[in-house]
Amino acid sequence: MGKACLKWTMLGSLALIFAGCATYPDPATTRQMAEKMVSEDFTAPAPALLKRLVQDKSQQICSKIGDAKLTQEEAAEVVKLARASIQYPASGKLVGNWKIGDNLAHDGAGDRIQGGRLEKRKENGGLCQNCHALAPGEINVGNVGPSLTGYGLQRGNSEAIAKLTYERIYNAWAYSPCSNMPRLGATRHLTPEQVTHMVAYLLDPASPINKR
Amino acid sequence: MNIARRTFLKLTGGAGALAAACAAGLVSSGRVLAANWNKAGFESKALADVMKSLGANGAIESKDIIITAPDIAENGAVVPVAITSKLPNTQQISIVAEKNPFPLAATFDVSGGGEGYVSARIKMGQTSDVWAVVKADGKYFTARKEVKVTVGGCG
Amino acid sequence: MAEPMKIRATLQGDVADVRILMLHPMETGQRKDSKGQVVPMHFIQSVVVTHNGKIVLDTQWSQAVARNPFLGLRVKGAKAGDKIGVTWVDNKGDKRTDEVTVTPAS
Amino acid sequence: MPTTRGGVAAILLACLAVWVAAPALAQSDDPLGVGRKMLAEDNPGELWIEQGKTLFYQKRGPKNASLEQCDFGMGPGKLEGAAARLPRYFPDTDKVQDLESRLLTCMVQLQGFDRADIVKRAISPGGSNGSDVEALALYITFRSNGMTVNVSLSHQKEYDTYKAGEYLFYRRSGQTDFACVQCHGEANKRIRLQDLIHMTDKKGVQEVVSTWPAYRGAHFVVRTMQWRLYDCFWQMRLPELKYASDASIALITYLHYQGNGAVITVPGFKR
Repeated sequence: MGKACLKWTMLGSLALIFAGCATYPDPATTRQMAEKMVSEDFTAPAPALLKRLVQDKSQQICSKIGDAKLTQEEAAEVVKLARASIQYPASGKLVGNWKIGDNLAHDGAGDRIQGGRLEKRKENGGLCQNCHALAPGEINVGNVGPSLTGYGLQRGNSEAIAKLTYERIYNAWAYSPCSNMPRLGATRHLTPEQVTHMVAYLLDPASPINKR
Repeated sequence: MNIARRTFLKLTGGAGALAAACAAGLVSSGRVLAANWNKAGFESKALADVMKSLGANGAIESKDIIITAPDIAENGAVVPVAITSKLPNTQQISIVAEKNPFPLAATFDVSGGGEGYVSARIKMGQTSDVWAVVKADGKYFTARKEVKVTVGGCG
Repeated sequence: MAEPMKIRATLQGDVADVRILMLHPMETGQRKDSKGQVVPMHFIQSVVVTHNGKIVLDTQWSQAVARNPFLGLRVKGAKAGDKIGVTWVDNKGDKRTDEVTVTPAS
Repeated sequence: MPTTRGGVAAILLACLAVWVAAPALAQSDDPLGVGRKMLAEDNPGELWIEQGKTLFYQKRGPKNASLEQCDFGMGPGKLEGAAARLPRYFPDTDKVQDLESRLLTCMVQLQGFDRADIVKRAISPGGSNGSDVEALALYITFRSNGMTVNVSLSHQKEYDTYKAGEYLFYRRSGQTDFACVQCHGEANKRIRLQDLIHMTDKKGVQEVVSTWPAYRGAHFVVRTMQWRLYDCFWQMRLPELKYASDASIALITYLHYQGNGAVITVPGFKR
């Protein structure tokens, strides 16, 4: 459509007849219009909740349109921001309780807004089941992300693996900039404590995820 | 809208809610009973009692009964079940979800030009065998198929 | 007042494939509404299907039949133009009757 | 993104139930397919078409008028094929409008209904008899059944809206870092057991734009495209998308233009 319109423009005099011949707006104009919509077209029970719509630097970089690729510089910046975001639990212990982690992994609720109300939960669910295969034989699991079945069996449960796993859950973009995986710790969806339980769920040999 | 969501929760919020839904008591005042409604059967809590109420004790398994239902039902509140009986002179077909609190879901009396085929949708509280109980030529036959119930809206 | 059913009766050879959709809450008597009140049991107990006035299927249902129920059946010895009638009655005594004619397969 | 629901206890129960049972997934190639097909073949959504028709031709509202003078872009009262060309620019409102926002305009202007009041009821409670807007949207779209989606961009505002919609489709925010494309940018993906439609693929997006309004099995009512978007943002943990807002229209314009060529078949059937 846009191209056809340009051809008309090239026909010179005709362009005068179709003065202001419609075409796609430039990216800056699009951005301005769309951001105005974002600021006007959503409601929340508290102004603080509306801030969820505001993008941080990394989210801006990661919102590539269509097939546009991340540049090396952009990827490096996202990784840098991600690394800086990672906080560790006060206890210093990165491996928590796998049973709690199991529950969290199968809990997809928490923090949703509906009918002018924020979903009331003591804590948010870990959302894992939505996108990842978990224990062997589980049916009701998604596949947007890679399978986590046997995660600990494949990697062992060394301190280095525990740290890597913790960091990947806390802020996946430290390793895979702009991947689909939410930065669960960095966005404050989960607490550092909750992340340690999920680390245990993934690594503990007794965890159902590591059952053969 | 929050009403929508909450109502929904109570409709199909999870296995627990569904089980409760299926566990509906049959004690209610002022209801009009259809004349031939199999009260004893619909109030039975065990498969054996359902069979008894149908007069189907000692029914034998038959390969001439085909149950069409999903291996996995996405939504326990709407599980499609179709039953085809190739038994000659099929007179009655019942659908029984064994692990429902009240297993007997429906009974269909076939007569005249009715074929040995019915299709319906039932509520299931949990993964269970679904039984077809068929009366043909005065005798009772059964078939069964397991339907796994996942709650699509889980989490 | 009960809403009309949607009935399809299509001829396949000499068999009419009959598919019936009904609008009904099929309340189990266990569900609570948004105000926490138990919604009274309300379900279709009986559906009778006739072919040119003659009963071909007489059903008894419990509240375990799903909301907005579906019933499918086949009627032998049918021809185009035959009448298929359906009547349901629920536990409150509400009833609804609709009728369609059998149409040739398209 | 398909939705997830349930109280905590219910969720845990349900998950545990599934997990304890833990049977092998592959009894047949598509263990869910049989049920999906059986349900879709006889779609209770059809029960709402007549209701929508009645609402359309009935004299209603403070002005006691029908919707017969409503112009969905093909002229007053002309419904055949109208939904297939929406969203589009309307000079009288000087806006690009989708089916539902246009319907609102008519219900307010012709029938005298209060806009805020309709919006409040537009999305009905699950397990109810549905809302007027849901039935009307279904009936109006149903009048384009068998026709091809053919959204055009010619007015400047149509170009602008389309591009804004594209931008929003890819715009990540919130604590899940989600934009639409995180769930709808690849083939054969699922959230738990629910298939995610691949919307950056022509066939996928065509399935989206040709099957709404749809009967939502788990809600027992007809749902519309506006609901579909609203529910996605809910699940993404973002604030609530305003019904018939510019942002919603932009996303719908983007998707429908991408889906041009799809044959409308409503009501759809969704799990």
